[in-house]
Amino acid sequence: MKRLTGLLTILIITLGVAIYLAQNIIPPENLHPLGEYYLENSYFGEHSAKSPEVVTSILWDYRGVDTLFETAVFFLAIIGSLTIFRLNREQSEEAKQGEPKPQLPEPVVVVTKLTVAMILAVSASIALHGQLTPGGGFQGGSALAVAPLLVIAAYTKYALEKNGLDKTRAIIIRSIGLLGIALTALTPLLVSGYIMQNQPIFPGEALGVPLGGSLVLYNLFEYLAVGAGFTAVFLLLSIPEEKFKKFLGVRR
Amino acid sequence: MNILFLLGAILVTIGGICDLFGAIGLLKFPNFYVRLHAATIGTIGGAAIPLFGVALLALGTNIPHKHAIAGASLITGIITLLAAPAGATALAYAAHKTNAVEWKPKIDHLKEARK
Amino acid sequence: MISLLWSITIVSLLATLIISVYGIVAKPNLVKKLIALTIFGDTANVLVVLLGYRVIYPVKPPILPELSKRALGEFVKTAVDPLPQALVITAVVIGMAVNILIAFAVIQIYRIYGTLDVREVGKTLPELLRREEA
Amino acid sequence: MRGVVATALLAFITYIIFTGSLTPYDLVTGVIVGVAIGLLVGRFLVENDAKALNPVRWAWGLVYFLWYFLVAEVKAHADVMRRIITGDIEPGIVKVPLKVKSEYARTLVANSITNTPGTVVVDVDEDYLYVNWINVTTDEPEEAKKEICEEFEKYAERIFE
Repeated sequence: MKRLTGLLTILIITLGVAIYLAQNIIPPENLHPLGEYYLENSYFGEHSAKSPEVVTSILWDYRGVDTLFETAVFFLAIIGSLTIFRLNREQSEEAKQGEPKPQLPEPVVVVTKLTVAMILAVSASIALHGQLTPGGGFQGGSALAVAPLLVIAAYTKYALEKNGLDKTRAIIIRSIGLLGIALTALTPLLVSGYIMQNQPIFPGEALGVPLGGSLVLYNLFEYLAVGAGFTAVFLLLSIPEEKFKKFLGVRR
Repeated sequence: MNILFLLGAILVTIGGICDLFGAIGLLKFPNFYVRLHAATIGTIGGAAIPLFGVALLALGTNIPHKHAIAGASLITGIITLLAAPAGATALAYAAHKTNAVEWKPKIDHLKEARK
Repeated sequence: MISLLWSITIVSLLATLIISVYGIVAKPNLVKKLIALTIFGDTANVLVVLLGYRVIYPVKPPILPELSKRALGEFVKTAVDPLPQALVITAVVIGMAVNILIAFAVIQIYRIYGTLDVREVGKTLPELLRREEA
Repeated sequence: MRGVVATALLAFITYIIFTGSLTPYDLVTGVIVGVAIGLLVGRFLVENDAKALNPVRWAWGLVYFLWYFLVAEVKAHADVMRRIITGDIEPGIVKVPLKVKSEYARTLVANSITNTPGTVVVDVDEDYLYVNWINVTTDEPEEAKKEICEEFEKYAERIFE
């Protein structure tokens, strides 16, 4: 009853404030000038990013340096998480010992196999069409990371490691992605003297669709990097609790 | 108003009705195992079928990128169709294995088989 | 009527912000604090996206429907502002990064202290330090 | 190299449908993505290439899909909706014998059973499915099979065996 009173009070106050404010608020109907500039220039115009998807062209071209450092923050966070769970060589060897045996009934396991193949295709489609439709490297990478997560849930993490995707490999793939992003950002510096300039070094159009210059490359590398980074995080999180307690020397 | 649009709208409406019944069932049924059946109504009738309906709706209109919208909802629907039963089976298996639910079934062959 | 709906949307989002700040401050459980923090971040993002919205009838996403100059004029008249959306994507990614880091820290705290209550953690810490000395 | 072609085909079809367009860019990237996925996960998905690429089985799959949605699902939904209103339930877990042996056929039967409201598969072992049934009318495995999954199994045999 006490909770209900609190909720009702909040609801009534919110409604009251809203009705009071409604007399003075005018809902926005026009664009801000900066937004209009981006809408006009993203594909046509002199300062074009050659991409019909305006959000992606702002993200990786007009405000590209912003996104570069955002990617840096994201990967620093993943490195920080890996450092918190740091294991030495023998411990990480021991964490890999285990039976790769599915714990769940057969239908779940078979469905997981099929879904993994479909999710990989869907995530690649999201990432590779970031310059045409909503989506892009980060979104695709998050979808990609679902596949190893499903495998961990259905088959245990040891199956993933036995088939070649362990933490070290995931970090290597992530580093390749980061290196690709950095190279794509720095290549124009050698040719024309701008950082993260996407025209005209990279092709603006190929195979019948606009590629958006460097946008497709950025999306591809970000896809790899995000997917592999999340996979490393999931692999660490799925180490059984007993093993970790043993490593930490916790008796409880 | 073409036939695809109409069919899609009907499927989405069916989805809404199924969701309503699923919600009522979740509230009304006595224990976890019986509630799972109501949840199935919510996932198949209430999620997969309206997703197919959205695909038909998108094909029936004239918006830009309509094939992308239709394809995305179709694939999402198929993945739902595959994943929903796996999730239900995993939940039921876990609940039965840990004996987490108190219920009085008419017969329980699995319990007899486990003994 | 439209301005009433608009103001209800904005005020309820602001109320959610205030409630989530209360959650971060008042709940002792670390996981609940993390949940409140997530709600705070997401609400702020929705608020920023709303800033770029246009309350007109045929309103379109900021994607060119076809690649011709003819469509551009119509597109600029109906599309929403893309800049807040691009900024929100940045904010979402950074929020996710922060969440991962905090979640790992919370898990490690639980493993070492055996509890998630910040008051208990504050009590156990001196004991652990003393045990090290002895 | 087992299973690469079939898995690549599955991934390619998924990719093209999800993308929703057929420009050369989509086709080229789709083939690359498909082959990559086939090489990565193909060996886990497919055991017999000739069976996976047999068009007759795919046609039976389509027929099954239509029949399942138009008949089985509608019947089961109506039945459980009626039970939600009347509250007329008698739950229990029954044992259902399973004839088909291949992994995919058993999964198809089990998933079809779970996807029709009123029946949820709880566990699977070598010869039996354990089905949580909303209204148990019989405790004889053979009779239960007649009511729950006989039709599904016929189709599963045609598609996957």
